[in-house]
Amino acid sequence: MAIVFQKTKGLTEKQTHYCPGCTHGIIHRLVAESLEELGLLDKAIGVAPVGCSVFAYDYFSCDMQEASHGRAPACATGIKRVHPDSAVFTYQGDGDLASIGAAEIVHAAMRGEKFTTIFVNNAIYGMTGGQMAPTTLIGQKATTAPLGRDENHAGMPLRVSEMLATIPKAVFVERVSVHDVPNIMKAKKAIKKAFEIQMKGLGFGIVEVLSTCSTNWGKTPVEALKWLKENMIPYYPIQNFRNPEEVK
Amino acid sequence: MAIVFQKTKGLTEKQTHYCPGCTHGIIHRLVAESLEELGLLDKAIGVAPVGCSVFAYDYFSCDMQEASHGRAPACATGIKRVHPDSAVFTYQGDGDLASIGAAEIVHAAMRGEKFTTIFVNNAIYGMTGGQMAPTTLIGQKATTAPLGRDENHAGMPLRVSEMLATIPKAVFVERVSVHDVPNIMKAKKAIKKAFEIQMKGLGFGIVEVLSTCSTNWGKTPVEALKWLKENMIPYYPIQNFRNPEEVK
Amino acid sequence: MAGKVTFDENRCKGCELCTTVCPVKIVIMDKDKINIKGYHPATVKEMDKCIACGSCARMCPDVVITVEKL
Amino acid sequence: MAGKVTFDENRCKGCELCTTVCPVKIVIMDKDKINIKGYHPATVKEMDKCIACGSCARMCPDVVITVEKL
Amino acid sequence: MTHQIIMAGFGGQGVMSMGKILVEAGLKEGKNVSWLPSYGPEMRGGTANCSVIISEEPVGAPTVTEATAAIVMNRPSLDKFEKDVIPGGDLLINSSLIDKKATRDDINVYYVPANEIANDMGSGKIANMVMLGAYLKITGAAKEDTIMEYIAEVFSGKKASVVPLNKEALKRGADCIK
Amino acid sequence: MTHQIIMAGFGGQGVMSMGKILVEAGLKEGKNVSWLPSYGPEMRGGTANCSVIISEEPVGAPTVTEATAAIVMNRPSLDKFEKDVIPGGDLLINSSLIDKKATRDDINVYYVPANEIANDMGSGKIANMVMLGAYLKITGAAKEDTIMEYIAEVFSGKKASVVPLNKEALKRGADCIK
Amino acid sequence: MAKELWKGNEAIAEAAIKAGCKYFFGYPITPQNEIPEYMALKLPQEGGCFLQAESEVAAINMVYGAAGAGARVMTSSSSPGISLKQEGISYIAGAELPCVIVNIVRGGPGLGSIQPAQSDYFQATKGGGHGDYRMIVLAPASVQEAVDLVQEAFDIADQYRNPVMVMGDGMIGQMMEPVEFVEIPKRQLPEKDWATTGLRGRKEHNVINSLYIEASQCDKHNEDLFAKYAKMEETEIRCEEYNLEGAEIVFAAYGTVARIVKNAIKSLEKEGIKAGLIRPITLWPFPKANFLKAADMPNVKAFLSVEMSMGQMVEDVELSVKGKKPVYFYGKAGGAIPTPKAIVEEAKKILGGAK
Amino acid sequence: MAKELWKGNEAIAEAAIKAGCKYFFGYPITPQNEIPEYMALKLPQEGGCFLQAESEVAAINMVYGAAGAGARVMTSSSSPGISLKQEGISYIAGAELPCVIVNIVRGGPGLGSIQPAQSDYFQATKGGGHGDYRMIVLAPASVQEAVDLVQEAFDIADQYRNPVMVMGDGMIGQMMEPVEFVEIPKRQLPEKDWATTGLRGRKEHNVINSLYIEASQCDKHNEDLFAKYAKMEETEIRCEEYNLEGAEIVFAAYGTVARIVKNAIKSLEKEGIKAGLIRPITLWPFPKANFLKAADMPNVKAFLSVEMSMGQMVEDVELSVKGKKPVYFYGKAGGAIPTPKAIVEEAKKILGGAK
Ligand SMILES: Cc1ncc(C[n+]2csc(CCOP(=O)(O)OP(=O)(O)O)c2C)c(N)n1
Ligand SMILES: Cc1ncc(C[n+]2csc(CCOP(=O)(O)OP(=O)(O)O)c2C)c(N)n1
Ligand code: SF4
Ligand code: SF4
Ligand code: SF4
Ligand code: SF4
Ligand code: SF4
Ligand code: SF4
Ligand SMILES: [Mg+2]
Ligand SMILES: [Mg+2]
Repeated sequence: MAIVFQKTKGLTEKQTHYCPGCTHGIIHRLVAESLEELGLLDKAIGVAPVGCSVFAYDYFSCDMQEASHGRAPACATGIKRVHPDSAVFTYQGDGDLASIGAAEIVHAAMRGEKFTTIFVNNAIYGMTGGQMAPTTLIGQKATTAPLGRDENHAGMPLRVSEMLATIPKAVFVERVSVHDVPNIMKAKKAIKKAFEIQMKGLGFGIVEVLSTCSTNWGKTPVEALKWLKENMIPYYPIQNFRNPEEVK
Repeated sequence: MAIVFQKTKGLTEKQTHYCPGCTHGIIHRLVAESLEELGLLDKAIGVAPVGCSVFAYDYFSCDMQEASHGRAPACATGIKRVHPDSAVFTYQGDGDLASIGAAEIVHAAMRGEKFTTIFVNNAIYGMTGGQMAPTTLIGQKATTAPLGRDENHAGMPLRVSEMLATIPKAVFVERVSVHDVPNIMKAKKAIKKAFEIQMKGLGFGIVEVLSTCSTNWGKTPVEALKWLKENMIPYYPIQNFRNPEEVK
Repeated sequence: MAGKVTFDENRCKGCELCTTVCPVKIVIMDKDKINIKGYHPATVKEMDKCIACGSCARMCPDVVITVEKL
Repeated sequence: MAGKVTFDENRCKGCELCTTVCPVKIVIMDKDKINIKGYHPATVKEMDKCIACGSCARMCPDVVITVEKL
Repeated sequence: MTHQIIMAGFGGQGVMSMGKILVEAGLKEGKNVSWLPSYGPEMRGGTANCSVIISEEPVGAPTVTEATAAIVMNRPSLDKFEKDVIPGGDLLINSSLIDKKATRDDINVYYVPANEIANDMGSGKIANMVMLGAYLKITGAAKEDTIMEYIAEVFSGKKASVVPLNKEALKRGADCIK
Repeated sequence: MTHQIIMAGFGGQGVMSMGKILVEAGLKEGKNVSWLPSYGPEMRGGTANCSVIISEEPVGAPTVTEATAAIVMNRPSLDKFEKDVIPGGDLLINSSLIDKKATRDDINVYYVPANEIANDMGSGKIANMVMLGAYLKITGAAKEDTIMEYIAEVFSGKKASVVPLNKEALKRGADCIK
Repeated sequence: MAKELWKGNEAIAEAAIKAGCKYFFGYPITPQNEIPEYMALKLPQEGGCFLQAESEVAAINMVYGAAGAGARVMTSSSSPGISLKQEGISYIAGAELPCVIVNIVRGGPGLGSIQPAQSDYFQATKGGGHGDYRMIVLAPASVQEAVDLVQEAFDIADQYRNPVMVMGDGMIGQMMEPVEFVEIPKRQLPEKDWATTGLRGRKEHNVINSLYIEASQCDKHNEDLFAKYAKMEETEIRCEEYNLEGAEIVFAAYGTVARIVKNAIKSLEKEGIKAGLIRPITLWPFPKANFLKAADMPNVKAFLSVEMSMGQMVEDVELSVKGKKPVYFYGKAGGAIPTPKAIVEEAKKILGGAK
Repeated sequence: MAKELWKGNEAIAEAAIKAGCKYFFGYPITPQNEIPEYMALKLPQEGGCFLQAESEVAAINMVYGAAGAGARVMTSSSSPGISLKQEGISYIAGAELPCVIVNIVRGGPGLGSIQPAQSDYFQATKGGGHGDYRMIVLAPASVQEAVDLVQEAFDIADQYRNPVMVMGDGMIGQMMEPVEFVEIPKRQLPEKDWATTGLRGRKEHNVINSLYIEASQCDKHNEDLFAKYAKMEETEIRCEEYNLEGAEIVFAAYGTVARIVKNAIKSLEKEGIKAGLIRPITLWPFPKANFLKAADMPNVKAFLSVEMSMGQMVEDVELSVKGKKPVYFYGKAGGAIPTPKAIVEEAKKILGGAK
């Protein structure tokens, strides 16, 4: 009898506080599995954001720091410079990374900080109850965009991967999704690759993961996966934007 | 007897505190001339940054606000939302805009704020005495990069225009220089166009102006112009990156 | 190619994601049960049909499911 | 096409930028003078050669120069 | 008399709106009222609760630490709030979902099979109104009529059809109290 | 005796290093010393100044508001600092660049054509050392030998050639004081 | 208008709109989210503008810009977000711009908790930002009072060209209470002829600025600011005195804690102990005179400051009382709320000790 | 080692390196630029790392990360930059991370001036950030003392797992004075077994965090923090007493102002007036006992706090003196520096009035 699938040691036993069907849970698992499979659990240091994944420090079994809102890349910079041989990652939501933390992520990329960012784009502020994020789609309703995002008032959604891919030292930039099993497998591959690139010291790597927020989208978890596929992917294409030659 | 050139009314009588040969002075003049020529002096509101151009509020004859370091785009957003018919501009250095103010400029662009940013890139922190800027070139010496900028330590210089050009609502993005008279004329044209685009309400516009800092580059003003041409332009090509169809 | 799936029932949040990805459509919600969290947990009724593909487990956000190949 | 350039001498910071752009090379630094700022100001010695191109004024960071066409 | 009530249950059981309806009715009756929700990160499936005060006098603290009554809709809420009821106070337990009994004997305990009644009425969502009906019967904190007046205001026009259902739920809840 | 000196001039006239050399010498002689520069935004062409204290006692305030001496290298500095010299104190004026005379008569005023002397020696940059020479002659705040000892330390090896030039400048400055 | 039930945060937002606030720049944070959410819905309907900023830092600088442009403008946040605004607040105070800043305080330090707290008292009243400056800090104890104070806050800000903070705790923001929107008598306000509106024919350009590069000018600017602050201290102090007559112990408490203290006072009364309360409504300027007067009352044996903090306002109480009577402190922090019972016990302990 | 002349900022940087500081994250701002510049040159030579952050906000969060990772780490800035760090400082205090923060204070508020000031006293000592927390704040009066205190600051930080601030003014940063680098006796320090180093065989993962979502836990965390602070208050107070014997008036002053006051004391002596000085070296914990003791001396008629601010430390002096003697204030702000002469006059005015 062979194990096809079981819980990775990269996750603690703690049950998550996430809403039913929240894909944060899947993404956690992919990160944890990647660390385990690459043998990095023993030297990994993760940085949790402020957002729904604020308690990520309770869920990953490696060493963890909880950063202030948006500053995970700065925090990770401090950590990685102290322990250059560690596997450092930030796990950040779209409010955290693309809004308040925009300067920090751009500059971590510019400096080519040798850590990995897992960027969970669910097009909304989950934790605080559904406010507009920089990534909220045009027409998408949010509590601070009650009539839907209006491009004349609030602009067009920010495509973070496309933007960061203009920065030379952002050597690995890829957007993935977790709305079905094949995409989950691809997402895992990208995350693993990002860690490999980090350990080779090639520069900064980021994996943008499209994720759902059924609670604040006002949908069932199953409907939310469909909405992601039909609405987010057309604007946020699933794609690799940058790859260091060495790991192609 | 016809006047070929005289001081624009867009500048006050106040003499600037800039170092001899500092091209901030040229750029001020181009902005002021553009406002005058477009008949906008009466409804212009400028935002001065923190940097060598901190006293810009004394030099422009229109209404002015002095913003905190890096936040000129936020300040301008507040102003423009209150007076949508005004001609609002920020005048910012590379430390101000590309370092501490990176989030603010990205988000003003994302929202498509209808103001104009004059971005003075002199590849250094002038005001504070020559520290490294995000735009400092590889190998260029700075007081905080005493051996020259090392890409493995501090990353590659940030190309702001290229980055902002990925943002849909940044409808006008152009890089110019003021190291000789033909380029000064081109710079003026770009600045004027940016204001025209603003007044048409098309979105956010930015003109990146390559500028010298002879004092902190350790060169004479004349040498500095040459250094700009030979070192900055190869990395920061003079180019239009985005143009709204309507004004092409 | 028979498989066996096990549910750590009290972790289940009843989100139903696992039920949508099973190629043989054997993962269902157990409407007769309420777990300590207050949800109807997912379960498999016709285990013999399981092909041990692992999809249900990979889709589950709450690592409820273990899959074995017999 | 004769031109006349006037220097608001006490604004001049002696940076010499204007001297590098004059197509007829008539803009020079007046080494005999020190203005109130303590600099040798720029000046034109052979005014009759001026073609009123305006380059010197456009290059000057301190709006020292006015150019007229006679 | 000052009614200081804690209402608690799973998110989704309608404890917040149960509290709001009660204070709206209290206000209509000219009482001083306050309603204070618990708030927290979005931990769905966690417990939610609110503190409600209805009083003849101005309301002091909006927090309820010495409850004249507690309405608990699920097991964790019973565990958490039983101790906060003052001696002689009332504890209303949703016996449909809570199989445990109260442990104290210095308070009045009522077991209301709210979900069963609601399901029986064809709408599981209305269990909160069943509990509220029971509570009103016990304490008279507000009149049933005032509650219904408020409900009729909220569900006017097309939604008016739910008004009788609410009335029925209040009544069925009240009937549980002998 | 406590020497409290203000040195002031255009940026580039070497007033800061003049002050530093003096305090280094003071330290060598076992005195208590402090050196405090003015600092400001990069307004080249503006004036720079420093406050220097050399004392047998521990140094109190590093700021000099009651100067035992002021050395002014340009006109704005004269205008600014003349008033800060204590009665009986010394005011040294760089008469090469300042055509104005001092207005006070309760202080000792010395006119030193520092730039002329320096130019005459073939190095305009050394005007500050001329002024320092004059100052030392007047006040004896430090010995010329100690100054030269320090200068010899700084300009050792290849740069040693400038040492005699500095010595000469000090001397020519001192010679101005009769 | 009859009384209606309003949630504190929404009532604050509505009160601001009624006071003519047309611009709001904010960033989400619990427990104040209903303020921006309400503004997002309602301001556009009033011809105003709600904008979600990219951060609290950006929000306060948008406020700076809009206030400098002459608008009635507000922002709101909660503790960590207010910390991020400190530089901006110092700039606004330095440039003398009128605006209203709401802080719905939560437990700290750091990420802390999101439950009600009063631990930003020092930050608000002493200056969390750099340099010498002051804000008027208004601390409502009920939703009704929040509504009244918010309306007046805008006038106060305009009158003095100064930022005004309204500081509540998570309870004020989250609870529902009956509210009546009574129009507050408007003050005689100076014209905003200093605002950057574009010249529009004006001769001199207007400049909004806090830079005074000459130390002597900056010193002078500080003197001017403090002359203005002195005027505020003269005219703007607000305070509720409750049950002071014959009180053996006088509580100091503000905001919702004052209400809890009132419950405690009633309990003490039942036990035959007379207790009173001084409730500062303006935390700055602090009602020093009220405390000093109470300190001089022979019946008063001691003061007890009760706070949802580890002890902050208690310092101002001590400073006011000038050593005339002992001053004690009781508090809970990090989102925990003092109970009337604990307060009663604390008071009895003190009186036992003081007797 | 013989005494050498050092510029304050560079001496501070060198002292930090000597104390084993290996990481520095900062952002340029006058008048402290020589600190990062010195670090940029020297830290790499020591196998350490200097990084210019994109902002002060980023810098303090890099410090958070590095401190959490177990390093000796420092940042420095000046007033507006320190305001931007307030959220980060609150996090660092909340997560109990050791680090050293240097503030070379300049005039405010807002952009203010860049000249020396002491107007960030409240921010540093009361908590400019949100929530209840404390830092040890060390205020050197000379370059030598700056060097000594910086070296010890790292030990203090490690001993208590707490941020320590070294607060000087522009003068301390810019002036040159003779310095001797004497090795400060190292303290017995606890192991950093809490640091996030990667598990490296450790069984339990380490977590750096300041979130306590349950109010009761957050309350408990605050209680624990304050128990630690109480320990600091017991053991870490530093203070210089000068000339107190027979003094009619006692000055309170810290940093460079204390030196100016000493000049004034000498002048007063010449006029036959005996004056003394209490110079807090730790601004927090404040040397309350020293002031109280002086207040009980019969010869002391009054206290005069002299500051480069509009009056901040004076509140702590008043709190310490407990109303036993009158407390006065004299100050200059915005970068202006009090002169000995003005201080003398102020003292005479007070004594005239007090007599
Ligand atoms: C400085 C600061 N500002 C705001 C907040 C409030 N806050 C908590 S989570 C969050 C947004 C989270 O959204 P996102 O990053 O998209 O993560 P998600 O919850 O969607 O996973 C905000 C604004 C905070 N804690 N700190
Ligand atoms: C919050 C804050 N941080 C830092 C500073 C110090 N500072 C003043 S100007 C400046 C940099 C200016 O450089 P840049 O924007 O490139 O303008 P330049 O002087 O080169 O024109 C800095 C860091 C400040 N005033 N405020
Ligand atoms: S609120 Fe949204 S993002 Fe947060 S846990 Fe729930 S579903 Fe996930
Ligand atoms: S320091 Fe550089 S940027 Fe600043 S005024 Fe001088 S030359 Fe211009
Ligand atoms: S392992 Fe595959 S076949 Fe078996 S239950 Fe899961 S999804 Fe269905
Ligand atoms: S996906 Fe997981 S949590 Fe969701 S229903 Fe299936 S087993 Fe339960
Ligand atoms: S106008 Fe042209 S030709 Fe005349 S002096 Fe100037 S640059 Fe020379
Ligand atoms: S460019 Fe202007 S400032 Fe420079 S030398 Fe010529 S006239 Fe003078
Ligand atoms: Mg999100
Ligand atoms: Mg620059």
